[in-house]
Amino acid sequence: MDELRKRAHELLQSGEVKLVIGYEQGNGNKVRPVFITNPEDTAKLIFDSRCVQNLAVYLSKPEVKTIGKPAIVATLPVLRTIIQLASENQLTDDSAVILGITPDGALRNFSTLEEIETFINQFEIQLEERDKKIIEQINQMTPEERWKFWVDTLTPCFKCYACRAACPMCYCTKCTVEQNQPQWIPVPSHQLGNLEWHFMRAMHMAGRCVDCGACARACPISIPLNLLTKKMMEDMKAQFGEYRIAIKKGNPMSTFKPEDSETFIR
Amino acid sequence: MTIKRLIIQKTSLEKFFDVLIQKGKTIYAPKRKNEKINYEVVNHFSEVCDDYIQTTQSAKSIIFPRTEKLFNYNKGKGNITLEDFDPDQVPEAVIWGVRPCDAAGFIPLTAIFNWDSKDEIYNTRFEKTTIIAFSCTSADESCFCTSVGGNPGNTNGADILLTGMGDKNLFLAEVITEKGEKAVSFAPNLFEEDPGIEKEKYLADLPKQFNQEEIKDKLQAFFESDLWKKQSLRCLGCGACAYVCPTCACFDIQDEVHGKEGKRVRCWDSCGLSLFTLHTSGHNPRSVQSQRWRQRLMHKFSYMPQRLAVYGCTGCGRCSRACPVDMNMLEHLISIQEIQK
Amino acid sequence: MSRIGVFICHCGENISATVDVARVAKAASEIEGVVHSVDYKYMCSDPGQSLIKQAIKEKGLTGVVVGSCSPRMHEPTFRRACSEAGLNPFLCEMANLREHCSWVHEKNEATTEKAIDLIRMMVEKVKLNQPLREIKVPVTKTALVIGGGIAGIQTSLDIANTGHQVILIEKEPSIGGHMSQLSETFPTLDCSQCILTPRMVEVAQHPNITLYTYAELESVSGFIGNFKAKIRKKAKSVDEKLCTGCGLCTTKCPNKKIPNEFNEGLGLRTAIYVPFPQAVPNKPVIDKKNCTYYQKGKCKVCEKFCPTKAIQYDQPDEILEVEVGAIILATGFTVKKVDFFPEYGYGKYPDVITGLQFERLASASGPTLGEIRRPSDGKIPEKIVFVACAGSRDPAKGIPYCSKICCMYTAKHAMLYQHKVHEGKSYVFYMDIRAAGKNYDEFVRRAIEEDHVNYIRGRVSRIYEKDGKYIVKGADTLLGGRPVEIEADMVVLATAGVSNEGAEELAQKLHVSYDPYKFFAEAHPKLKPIETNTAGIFLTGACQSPKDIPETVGMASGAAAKVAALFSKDEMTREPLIAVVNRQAPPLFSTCVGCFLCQTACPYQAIEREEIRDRSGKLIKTVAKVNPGLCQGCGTCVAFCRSKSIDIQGFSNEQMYSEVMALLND
Amino acid sequence: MSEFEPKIVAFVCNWCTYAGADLTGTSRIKYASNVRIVRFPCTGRIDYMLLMKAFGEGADGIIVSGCHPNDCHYTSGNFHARRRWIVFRNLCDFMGIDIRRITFSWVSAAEGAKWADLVNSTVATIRELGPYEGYQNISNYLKKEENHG
Repeated sequence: MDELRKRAHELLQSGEVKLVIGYEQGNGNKVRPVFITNPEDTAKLIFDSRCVQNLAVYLSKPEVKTIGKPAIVATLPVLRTIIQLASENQLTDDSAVILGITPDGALRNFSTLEEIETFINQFEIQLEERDKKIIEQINQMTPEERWKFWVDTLTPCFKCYACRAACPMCYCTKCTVEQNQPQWIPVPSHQLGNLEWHFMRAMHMAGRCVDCGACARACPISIPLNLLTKKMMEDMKAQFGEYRIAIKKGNPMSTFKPEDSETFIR
Repeated sequence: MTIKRLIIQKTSLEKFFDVLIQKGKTIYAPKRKNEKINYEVVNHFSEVCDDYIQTTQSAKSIIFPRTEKLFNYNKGKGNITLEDFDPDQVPEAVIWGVRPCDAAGFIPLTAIFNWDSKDEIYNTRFEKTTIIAFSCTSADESCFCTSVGGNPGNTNGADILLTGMGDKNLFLAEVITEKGEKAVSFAPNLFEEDPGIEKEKYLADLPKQFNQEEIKDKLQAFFESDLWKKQSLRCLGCGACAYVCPTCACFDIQDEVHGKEGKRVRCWDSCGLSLFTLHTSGHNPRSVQSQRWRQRLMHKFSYMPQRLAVYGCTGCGRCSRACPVDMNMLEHLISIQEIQK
Repeated sequence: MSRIGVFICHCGENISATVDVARVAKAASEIEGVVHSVDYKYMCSDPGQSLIKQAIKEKGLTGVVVGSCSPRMHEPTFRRACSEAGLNPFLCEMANLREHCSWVHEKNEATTEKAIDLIRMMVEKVKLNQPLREIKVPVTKTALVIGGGIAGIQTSLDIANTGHQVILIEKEPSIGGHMSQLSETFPTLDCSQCILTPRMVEVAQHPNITLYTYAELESVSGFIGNFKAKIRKKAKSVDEKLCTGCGLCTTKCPNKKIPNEFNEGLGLRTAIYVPFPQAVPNKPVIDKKNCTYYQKGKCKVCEKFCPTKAIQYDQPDEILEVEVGAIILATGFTVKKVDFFPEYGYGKYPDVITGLQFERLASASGPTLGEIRRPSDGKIPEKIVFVACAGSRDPAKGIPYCSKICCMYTAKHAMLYQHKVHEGKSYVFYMDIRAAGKNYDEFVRRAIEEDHVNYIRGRVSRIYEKDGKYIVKGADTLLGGRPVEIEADMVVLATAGVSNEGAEELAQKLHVSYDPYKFFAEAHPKLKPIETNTAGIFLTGACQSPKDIPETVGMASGAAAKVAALFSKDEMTREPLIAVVNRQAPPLFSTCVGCFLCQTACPYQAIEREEIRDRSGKLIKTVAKVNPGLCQGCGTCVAFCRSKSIDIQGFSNEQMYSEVMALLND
Repeated sequence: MSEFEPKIVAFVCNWCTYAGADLTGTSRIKYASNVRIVRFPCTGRIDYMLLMKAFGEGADGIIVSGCHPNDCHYTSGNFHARRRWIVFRNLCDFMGIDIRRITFSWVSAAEGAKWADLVNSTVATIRELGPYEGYQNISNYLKKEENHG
């Protein structure tokens, strides 16, 4: 932690960055994002196991962008996000200084995106046993039971869009739910509108999701909506081979292989 | 009317609940589901949850639903038929187990829906709903009702306020309104005279942390302050705070069309979402999150007291609990109070 | 407000026999926005079309729906009619009441209901149709031909003869390609060079053809009608203008032991060389890799002897930038070398050669001056074995396809051998004889029946050396798989025709698809065998798949015709049914966020990047832009775009959405 | 009560399946009239949200059909579509959306008879499955139920 503060201090002091995005102690036992522009304030920076929010979401926030070049505290999911964002033309090598945090908690500097890519490739995205179990349970249900499960699970959603706001991959300036010519997704949060929103969100995440869990953590009413993206990730691994975040690689949904399965096509 | 003080035994309380059901009331009460407690239609007293500080969502949605139909229409060639809102379809309801801050939330909400025009739908629901509140015996770090004119045993907004004594086998029942009186009249025998219970003794201890009038006065000068940007830099711009809030009343009107048929619905919206103020031209007067955060705070603590003579916050603390990035209302308000002019 | 006219056709009785057309017309008249609805016996007839035109004028229609046959049948007819009445043709839609309804269903209530649904669907669609204009793209009337074999030569000459300019580039020092290496050609046995060299000369002399030999494509950008190509002219180290082609340098060059590529390694050449005597241009180049001066810094013999001082050792590669309207790929193919076959000795037996090497042996201009002699000792082979399908049709070798030309040239080789070595014995191992073509089967029969070539149906499993002979082991499958063993003096393998080295790289430069074997892919296997999936780039010859000379020449002329058609107008017009990335008022400019994942989804590389800048030139955002010259209108990007920022004209999101809504709601 | 007549929406490409269905017509092969064809330029153009919309508006079954692999008019639109359908189908299945109600097929311009078979067998399947009540219940939500708190 001292090392992190020291490095952040250096970066701000030298003027290499104008802003450090990290975590600070919040109210109660909460931690929260902090935006430091003054080297003296780097003492606020903390890092511990509670620091799981995906800070990369702020890299595309207009107010944050206007401050100047940021340094960002980046755990493994954040590093993956950065690479995915780079592959989608949202970031370059110069966009931010990366204060990488390795899975064992050590500070690690990265000077290029390629370095990050190499680093994250050592750690395959794996679902936790708990998630695997839930997914398996849902798989075991009959289709009718699955339908009921999801309708019941999604009915409470009141479409506050916290899932979208917390997701660093949802950086569109105008989301499909905000299109009304045609009105792809009903605005009201009734059952059909909720199903369509969550279905579409999952489809949009296909091949792009880094499984950081930000969406589910942000949900004020604790809908396990990332089960959809997790399941999708597993399916894509099974269907298309590896699921790997990389700078240069067409999205699995925007590319194809001539030998893709078509057993379901008559 | 003056508040009538009665007492009721826990066993009788259960009977009272059953009487309300028998009288055809739809009862919404806190119910535990997947580790979250929320208001749901409850038919048995045993389902009602009582060991909570606050429900995740407010009771607002029972009277101001997140999606409600205003009318149906049918377009034949040349003739359009409308099927308007039917007040008779609104059920008689009881909200059971509301916290005083939630009950108090209906005061600003009612003010908003009766500001210029009287909202028939809201008013009908409100009139048909009896609010049976329970005083708070505990609070958490997000609670701040005492700073916004409320308190853990506040009777404002409730029709009946119940305060549990000690081990909660006995409740003080304050009957506040005629609606409350009518409910008690269904089973007057279940209630006894108040022997003179000292209610405050049983309430949660929650010191006042700021003065809302002072904040209101200060805010007048803060419109252009860079405070908003500082406070809201981490705000993600989701609508979670507004959607759990007992007083947020922003809504959107949508037409849902199916061929010749359609309906107009009113559904929740939030001033925190960027689309809320987007003009057709592409211009957005609140283009960045700091402006939207300012709007939310100013609306509750400056505009509403000025225009409706009521504050838009009851200190329930839900927004702080729901926020994924710890945007804490209390913390921000205290920091505003601390600013020296 | 829409003013839609609906016109229901009886199609004689084709529709009205099963569909209650009057009821359909009545139901249509009740749809919101429909101001005119009639039924008529034959909508496509002149009076029928007049009904439409009249209604457009009299009722001020803003859209027309014709309920009749398939739009694939009469859409142009009705769109033209609308256009003639002053309505934009793209405001006309057709509901398919015949092929998709009356012809396939029984006469009943449900069929009429379906017809009404189909009409309603198109009415809702046409309400959202936008008037569109055909897209006009200017055309640069110069063609770039890549590859100077017979394919490139033929297509260049054909295009040049239509009066258009051609730039022909060839990576070797001379044009001519594989055809110039051949001895005689099947099925007529006329001399290859005799028929080719006049064409080569014609290319060099044609006023409309600019020839760059020893040149390769560096890069290409742009789109149909408007390509910009960079060509690398490799340094020849000889000033072409000064050189007279006297050939003195090539005789004086001390480095004489370089395997001669033209002779498939069966002869030798010098470091400064002309590939073959009839080369065009007939001027030497210095092979830097084998030149003593370039390798060791000393020599300069050629410079000393050159009478015109044409040798320029410091000549640099030159990059030319040209603008062309069309590109023709004529890069040809190559054949597998003997070393590809472990079972046939991995190339360690000098007298196991490829068919192409045999061509050089049989050629009068070849290393043996046309005599069939063994490369090892120059002896005339008494027994010779030809192995067809060496590699081809062999999935285990990764070449499952038929190389197509081997059956014919193997027959030719055997025949040539028999003609030259009368007492010799020749054997051909084959899998099947594929001699489909004019006079082809007769040719093979002649080899068997008149020239007594022994055809054995079976594969050769192994070739090995024993006592100065090659033992060819195979089986005769016509004799129940009986083992066959032949002691041969020489073996000729008809090795598989494969794509050229570098084909993949070239395809990627040009954004042309290729098959798993790196042959360039045609746009449609049946109906667009010459086009590629990139508009304005055409294929000819064996770069698409192995093919013989007549087929290549035919395809080359076909490609020339395609180019001539493209060049026949100053602008080309295209249907405007293409994708468009939205543009909006500032500060948004576009809902596109520039993720560019659509670029990988587009089959045509039609999606470009556009930088939106403010007045001071500061970059605001980078968004996608569809190149209207390249987009073919498939709409894959539209369905893929997450923010719905791309839409396709004529099949827009709103249109398709309203069709579905209309179908499922009255 | 009359027999249940399924509503089936077919999403087809212009070049193969639409033309194939035209051929069914010119060949006068009869098939069930429950299907309504929506014409797209290519299967690559078919937005999965439109399929969702079809169910949402009351379709009981859906057919999606285009050119066989390697026959796409636009070379690879159908390959892109196929990949999209793989993911889409998996997600539908996981969410309990009845994938038996969506028939994916390749029908070429020459396969008029196949088109008729495809429609008939789809109609038969959906007839057996009955109306898509699960989906219709949630999409009728606002049509019947008035409010949601």
